[in-house]
Amino acid sequence: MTSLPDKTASIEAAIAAVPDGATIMVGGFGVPGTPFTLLRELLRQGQTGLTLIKNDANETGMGLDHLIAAGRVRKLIATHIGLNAHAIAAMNEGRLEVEFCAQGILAERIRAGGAGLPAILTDIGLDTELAAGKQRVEVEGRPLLVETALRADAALIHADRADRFGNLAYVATARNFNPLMAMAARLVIAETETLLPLGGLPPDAVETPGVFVDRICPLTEISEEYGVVRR
Amino acid sequence: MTSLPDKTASIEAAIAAVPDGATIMVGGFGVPGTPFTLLRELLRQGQTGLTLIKNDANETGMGLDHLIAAGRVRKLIATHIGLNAHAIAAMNEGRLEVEFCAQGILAERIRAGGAGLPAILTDIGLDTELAAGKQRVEVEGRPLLVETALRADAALIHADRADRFGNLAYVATARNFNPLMAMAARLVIAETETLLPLGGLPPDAVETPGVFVDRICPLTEISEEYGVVRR
Amino acid sequence: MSDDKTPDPRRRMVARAAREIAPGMVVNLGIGLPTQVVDHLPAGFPVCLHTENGMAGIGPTLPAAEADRNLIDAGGAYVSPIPGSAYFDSAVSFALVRSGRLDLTMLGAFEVAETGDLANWKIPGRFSPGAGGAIELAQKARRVVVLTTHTDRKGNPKLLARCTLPLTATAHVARIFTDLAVVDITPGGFALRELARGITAREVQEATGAPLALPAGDIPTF
Amino acid sequence: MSDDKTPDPRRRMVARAAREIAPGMVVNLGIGLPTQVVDHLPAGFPVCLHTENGMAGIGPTLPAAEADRNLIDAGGAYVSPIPGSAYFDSAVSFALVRSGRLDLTMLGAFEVAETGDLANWKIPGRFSPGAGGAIELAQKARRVVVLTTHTDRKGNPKLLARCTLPLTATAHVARIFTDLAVVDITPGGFALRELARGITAREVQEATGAPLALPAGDIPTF
Repeated sequence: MTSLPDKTASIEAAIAAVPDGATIMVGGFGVPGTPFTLLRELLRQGQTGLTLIKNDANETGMGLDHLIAAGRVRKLIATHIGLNAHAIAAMNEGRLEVEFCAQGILAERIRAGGAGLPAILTDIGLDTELAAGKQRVEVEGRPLLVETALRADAALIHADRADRFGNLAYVATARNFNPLMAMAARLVIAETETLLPLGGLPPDAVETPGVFVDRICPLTEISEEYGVVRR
Repeated sequence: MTSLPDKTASIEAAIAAVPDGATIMVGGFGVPGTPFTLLRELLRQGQTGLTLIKNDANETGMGLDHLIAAGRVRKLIATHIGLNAHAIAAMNEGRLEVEFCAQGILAERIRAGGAGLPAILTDIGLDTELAAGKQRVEVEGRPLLVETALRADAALIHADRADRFGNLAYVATARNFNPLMAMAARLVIAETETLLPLGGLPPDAVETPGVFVDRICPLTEISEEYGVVRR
Repeated sequence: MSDDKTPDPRRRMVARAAREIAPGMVVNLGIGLPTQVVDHLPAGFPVCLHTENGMAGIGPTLPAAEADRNLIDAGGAYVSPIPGSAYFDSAVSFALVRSGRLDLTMLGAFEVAETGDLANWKIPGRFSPGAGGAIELAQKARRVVVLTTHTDRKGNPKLLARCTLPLTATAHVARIFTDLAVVDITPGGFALRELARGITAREVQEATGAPLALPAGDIPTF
Repeated sequence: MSDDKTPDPRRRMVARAAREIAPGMVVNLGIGLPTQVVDHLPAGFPVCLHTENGMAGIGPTLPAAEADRNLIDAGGAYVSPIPGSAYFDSAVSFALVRSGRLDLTMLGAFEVAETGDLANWKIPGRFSPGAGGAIELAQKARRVVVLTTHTDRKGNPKLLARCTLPLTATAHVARIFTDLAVVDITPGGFALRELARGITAREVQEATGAPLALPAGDIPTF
């Protein structure tokens, strides 16, 4: 009988493999599923010139916002940054390039990257300014947009539970973009609230197969950032 | 607080909504995940001129083979029919039209149908005869094949557990094409080994959201066809 | 709870919109006024509420003290499950929208054109946070209805012959619920269907930036 | 268990192929001879075995009496999980293959060309059951190796200058393990790397349908 390798790593070592100028996918939709601890370490280590791909820019003072405020982010690919006034200001002042996608198309572009598909064809946004500059093709008489796949140098993922091989499970709406991004990067780093031994996650309960995951980092603390936001 | 509707139906009534000439997706890879009871009822009711989409043609004397033997199948879209000599003979004699897809591309075409994407672009099979007759487009200097989405009039799904709203969960390798097909048809009919009350399937354990499912049919018996094949 | 009797015209508009939801529908309620529609459904009403960030079967919104930190809707409100809820990823969430499984979406609007065009995501130079899921909701829900005040804060009409702002989707809005009226988009343009209590057809026409076809006979009120 | 000492050349070929698997790899073993490779890995060897029908981390094959009716590999054998196994759907299964997460696949062959072209799914008029997952495995695994007898049942070479049968993929085979030799595909064509015990380079060349470059010095045996 064969066995499965152990991919546990320290957060420091895992993030140290992310270079300056990297394109990084970051899980999460708002707070749930955002890998706040991995983002903190990225801030601490100082990588810069980054292209980030995330649904949103978190809220001011949280998660992605730290990296934007520190000037580490060259470009952000996102769907909606309305809860982060800093990000909007940085965009308006030209300090941050922002590429907006329709939300489900961002999901599909990432999924296509993870599925080894170079592109998908869609009619979403065909009549909107989001179609500007995109290649069009006609299929069976229908005009369609080519939406190219997204892949990243690294993906930062937040899991609820994981085993040492990197099999991941998420919880509630903290799932969102995480399982898609966890398939679409050369280096997939997942932080997990609970680390289980091999066999601790039943094979039917795995939401991201460990085959896609490179480093699994157990969290020692769930910081305030993960908590309920009191507005 | 709102509630979720009950979609349980008898197998007879569910299958009666499938007309002659329908295009039908059928879950399963070999035995696991094949909806043998729904297929039996389709055989009994006599719908004909069918186009079936399934990974394989089952083995002789099982599942899909009954429909092929009875002359009900006009066309089969599949990846491999090597375990069914009847199907191969019917194909060779021109009694059955067979369209072969690369297995992962069949999965992606079905998924695209379920995801509301008209087509995907891929380089899979570009140098093979499977590319014959398919539209090609160039994206960023790369030649790619257009693989159009598949949708069906009906999908026949086998679930391990389901609740009355149609939330589904599968087991082991009986998952295969089922969750993909369960999103890609106008009428999605799922048979289930166990029917649970609403709330019986935890929201994180749902593999096919009930939103995609139209009829949920509890099985009263697991017939021999579902068993271990002794070769 | 039904609020058809409330004197607040916005509440009456929301209560009227709630009657647009038929039993068994799958519905996405946009951020803002549309989210309030759920408060006007009878208890136990059979409807599956969808939110873009990955949930079908949304239960009651919870105060911070009772909230699950991992369970929000697309607007960031803390919500709860009901028996039969399901969680899924962002790709599945929009698969549902694009593949025709979303029966109805109710959206806010900056502008709606008599052709059914909708602008609700960008005001160049002033407001451009990104469209989020709005484009797919507006383009792919089986039925798209808008909830909006009939005019903006300055009293300018939001129902226009043509939108002036960047579009969310073209020709998909079927019906508009406002504090003054229920207006349908027809091949001939805007058609008045119902009036808010105390409002006249003439007042609605004056607040509308394009011609408004009137029904023959009495106009129902809400 | 290592079978390098067995007198059966096919078993020795399979045992040799097993040494191609490095610790930590994700590997897909094709139906037939390749499946037997797993029997030649040391106990506890760290490798993740993938099967197209939706499993990573394949454990031992089970006899019918112990089998789980819902757990097979792509060849229909009843298999079992190991600690850390995962099940997934057919789309995820090939996402893994196409996106570069499959380090190695070992496939059977009807013909392999000196250019690395592979034909292993169709013999027109005689055998055309469909390619299953072979096209994606052959086109997208990071390393594609072939296990095959050096010649067919009639003694005709299977290693050729050009394939005559419909192709599975072009230019992706890196190495071929046969009952006679280990042969690499190089920019210059076939290159002999190792010989089965008791076989000469000349015998391998005679059984090969294209020129075979010989290494300088002694040729290792297996």
